[in-house]
Amino acid sequence: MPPKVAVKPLPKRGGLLAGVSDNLAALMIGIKYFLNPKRFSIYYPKEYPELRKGYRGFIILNKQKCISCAACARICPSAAMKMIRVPVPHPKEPEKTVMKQFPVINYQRCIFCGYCVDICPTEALYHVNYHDIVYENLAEMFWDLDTFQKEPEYPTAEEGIPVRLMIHEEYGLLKVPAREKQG
Amino acid sequence: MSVLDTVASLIFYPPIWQLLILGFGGALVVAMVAVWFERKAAARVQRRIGPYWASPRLGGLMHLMADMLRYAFQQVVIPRTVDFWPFIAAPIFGMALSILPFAVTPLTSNPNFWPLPPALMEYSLLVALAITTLPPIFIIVSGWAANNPFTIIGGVREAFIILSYELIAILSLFAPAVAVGSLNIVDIVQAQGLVKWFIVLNPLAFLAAILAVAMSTSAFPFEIPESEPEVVAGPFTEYSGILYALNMGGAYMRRFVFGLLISLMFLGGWYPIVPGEGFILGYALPSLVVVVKAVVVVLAISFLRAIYGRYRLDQALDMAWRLVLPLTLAGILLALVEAYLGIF
Amino acid sequence: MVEDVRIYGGWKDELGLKVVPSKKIGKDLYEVFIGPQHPGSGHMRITVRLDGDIIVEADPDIGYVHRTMEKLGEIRGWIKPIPLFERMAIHDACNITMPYVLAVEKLMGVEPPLRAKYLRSLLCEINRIGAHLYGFAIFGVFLGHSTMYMWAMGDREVFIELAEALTGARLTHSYPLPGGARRDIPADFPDMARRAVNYMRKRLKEYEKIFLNNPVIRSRLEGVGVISKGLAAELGIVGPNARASGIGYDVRIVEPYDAYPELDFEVPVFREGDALARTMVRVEEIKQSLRIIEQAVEWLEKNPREPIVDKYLYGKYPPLHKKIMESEGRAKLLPISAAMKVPKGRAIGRAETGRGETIYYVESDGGVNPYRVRIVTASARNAIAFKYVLPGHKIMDLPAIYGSLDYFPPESDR
Amino acid sequence: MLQAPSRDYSSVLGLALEKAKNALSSKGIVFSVEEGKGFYDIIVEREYLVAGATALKEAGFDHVVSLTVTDYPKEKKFRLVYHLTSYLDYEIAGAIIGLGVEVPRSDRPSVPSLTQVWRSAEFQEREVYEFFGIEFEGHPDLRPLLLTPPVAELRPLRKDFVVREENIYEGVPKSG
Repeated sequence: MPPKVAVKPLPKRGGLLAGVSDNLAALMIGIKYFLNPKRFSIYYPKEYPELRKGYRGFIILNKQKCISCAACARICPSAAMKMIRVPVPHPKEPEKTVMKQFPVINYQRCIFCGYCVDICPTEALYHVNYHDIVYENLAEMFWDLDTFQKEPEYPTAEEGIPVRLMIHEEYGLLKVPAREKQG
Repeated sequence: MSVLDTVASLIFYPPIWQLLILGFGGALVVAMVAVWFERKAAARVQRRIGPYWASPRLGGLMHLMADMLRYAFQQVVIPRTVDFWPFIAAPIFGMALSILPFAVTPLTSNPNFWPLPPALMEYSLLVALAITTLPPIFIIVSGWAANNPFTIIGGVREAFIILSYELIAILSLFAPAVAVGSLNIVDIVQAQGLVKWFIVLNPLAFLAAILAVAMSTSAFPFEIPESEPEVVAGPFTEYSGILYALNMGGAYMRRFVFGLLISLMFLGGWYPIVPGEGFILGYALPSLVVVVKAVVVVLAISFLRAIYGRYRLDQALDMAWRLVLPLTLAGILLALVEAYLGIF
Repeated sequence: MVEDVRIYGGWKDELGLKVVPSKKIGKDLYEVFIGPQHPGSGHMRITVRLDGDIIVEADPDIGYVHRTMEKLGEIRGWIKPIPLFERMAIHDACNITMPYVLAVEKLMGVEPPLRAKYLRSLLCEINRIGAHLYGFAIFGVFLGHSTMYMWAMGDREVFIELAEALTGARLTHSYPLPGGARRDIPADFPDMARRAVNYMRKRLKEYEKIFLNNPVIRSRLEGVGVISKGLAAELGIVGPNARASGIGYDVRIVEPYDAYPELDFEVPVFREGDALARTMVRVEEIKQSLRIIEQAVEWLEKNPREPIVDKYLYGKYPPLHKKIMESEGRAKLLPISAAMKVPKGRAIGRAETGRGETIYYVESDGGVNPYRVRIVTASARNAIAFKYVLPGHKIMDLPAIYGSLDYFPPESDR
Repeated sequence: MLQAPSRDYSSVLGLALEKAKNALSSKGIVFSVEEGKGFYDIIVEREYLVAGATALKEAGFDHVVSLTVTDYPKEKKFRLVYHLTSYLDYEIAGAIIGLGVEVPRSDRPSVPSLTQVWRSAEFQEREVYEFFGIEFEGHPDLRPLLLTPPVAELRPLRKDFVVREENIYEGVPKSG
């Protein structure tokens, strides 16, 4: 069925009766929500939303898989990634070292578009499912190669209870505990 | 007579007691609770939490305390372009006049606790209503003195609103007086007794009075002078710090004063408590009942904020003259009929 | 159809372009600057000249959030501008990048498979609902109706949650790519989407009670800011605003793209052209978008999964990429796309975004960068309405007209 | 009013091109047609611009979708195209036809303004004026639209204005 244009009349309302009933309807709906707000607010640091698997959070490098192709640095739309040269042990002769390129990332500029993860031919980059980390200064947001390989600490998880927002027909979103309570 | 006694007698001298301690202090607390309720009720309707983190156990009531402190210690910025003395004086006079009606409003039938001598209480309703019409003039003054397009537009809007609500407020609150045949608030309350409350006997005038209060104190849907999207904060655009708090608090004070008058005129005043002798039975309990009824009125008006948007100025005036004024007149007619039938 | 335009203090000429005031004006006009640092209109300024309470002249001054999208589009290759262009209308991200992707697809000669088309249309409709709800929210603020603001913003969260489940990002999805889409639906998505659709249908009835049928709101909207059909065509008003004036123009009908030719939906049109009609068009569009989401989800559930990139590109996939596509439903980018070249030519891509038709003119000289990207968004074309619709109204009508036009400065300034 | 079923876009485009050609040739205007993907550009000489615009407006192209200007520094010209379509004429609604003119590249190039023909071109002409420095003769209100006047002086969308991008280390403080 192809789409089509449908001309509709504007619903008219007028007269004293409609005025009174509309006022009452508005008041009733207000009182209904006043009595049962059906809210889904998250008391953020006390509770925090646990995001789905597949959420595009911080990007982490798996150095073992990296083949130094530099595709991630070239696709990055905000030029947040850069290839640096570091010495690594020679694959055949352990006493020698060779220079190899690895990406580093500047999280001041990253926009979490995930292009680098998707372009990586060996799946050496991956997302973690959190993004709310505060840094004390800007310089810390520039990750060197060692930091780039570790998943960052997630202090929110230590302080708060994880909750999950579930889409619900009656409540819109329903806040449910993400995990069963321990003990 | 020691100094302490002098101080005590001065504090408990009825006009001072009622005006400053109960009037100003009580009204401040009521304003705080009203603002808190307004925010909290709106939050519930809007499916959010509202004030919370300042005192989670009190439901965020301390937020308002914090707000007040912030206003009190905020720097008062006075632009160079304003007319200095009117700019400073307007909020102060506005606030002072907002609480002045407390001085003539009896909260009990025991004459020992009336704010004024009994002879002067004869026309208490008239005096109270006369004073309630004064503070808006200072809103216009503040708008004019601030010398800014937004404040002037806001001030002019306030003037338009005054013109229409003043008449309605006075006429609708007179309806019970017409029925009873007295301008003495105490007489009117006594005439209502335990069951013959005017909210039942004269709902038309009651509705008109509620609408007039909402209009006069810029409650939704009549929050036109301070309409944010066009005129920023209306007459109060240039104000900051304590002066702004006085301006905004004045509206809540006026709402509370009108709430007291409505509770006395329409909601049976201190009934079901019959005031007796002594401080507790003669003053504390009856006045508490009156204040609670007034607070309910104030909170009900605050609740409208969550339901309604804002009328356009001409629509508000249109409604005032074409709908609410006839309603008021019908209310007075009803009062006349009741007086003729001799219900009182 | 409302033919005569209601204005105060004078009359408008036939088309409504010029206001002829009834009394001589000129010396005592009152100038009010609405914006840019203003609670009612962020990011733009309207210089309004008032005769008493009546606007006789309005001059929209836009560009406070201009970000040189057109110039930056010329220096970042073919794929990289997509996350940039999203920033124009952040809550309408898929829609606003869609025309660019369509134009590049026309130049490259690639065609996404049907499943990718459905996925893209699905996200477009989720975005459209989000954009309309955002518009309602701002409209609520304009009319002093804070409940509408909070409700619409809260319910928008449901659809953001849906989009997040699909793409992995709340707002900046960067979802469509030339020749495909980036992710297939997760397994629990159809259920989520159905619940969200049912929920929104219930909520629209409640919106009606508290906002659309609220006598105060209705009296603010009825007969205010009337744009007649002729005036809308003359000014080139687009999208829901044009459809409220009786112009049945929608890119999804005129030049159908993606999965729209196969979906069953209506394009609602009203004839009145006032603020209320513009609001109602958006309500009806939300209803239609819900229908589309239902259909798209059903189609995606019923049909077997297939690669969601163009056949030619899929043929070049290495085995690991194919494995990921099959197991996770995630489309990998080919390393070549970082510096791909696009054949020479000129193409126009257009799509119906939440606020109307958005056009990208893309010119390629066969190089690694677009030679020229010209972007005309819906808000950019609607900005002219302020100049010609506001005069003759009271200043208190300004928020109602501004809000009903659903003007979004970042989209307009580009 | 557009009606179901949805039509084939290319046939509508062909029809619109025929209509535009007829309208122009009946006024004796010389033109050349260039094909793009999804639209046609009709290029006329500068002196025919206003006449051609009037003819197209009469033929039903009632508003400007996009005023597209491209800078060709090597060929020393600007290509200025008014992309048009129609709302009110059902037959050609939605088909994009461009009416273009080539302007020699100089410091102060100018073309006649078409705001009097299409009101919808008013803001777009202001935009082109600030980004390319092309002046529109007879425009009622030629001011910069998006940019401030000093920035508009740089003519940002001309090809000789080069955007300098900061590199990855810019903005990173040296000490930790």
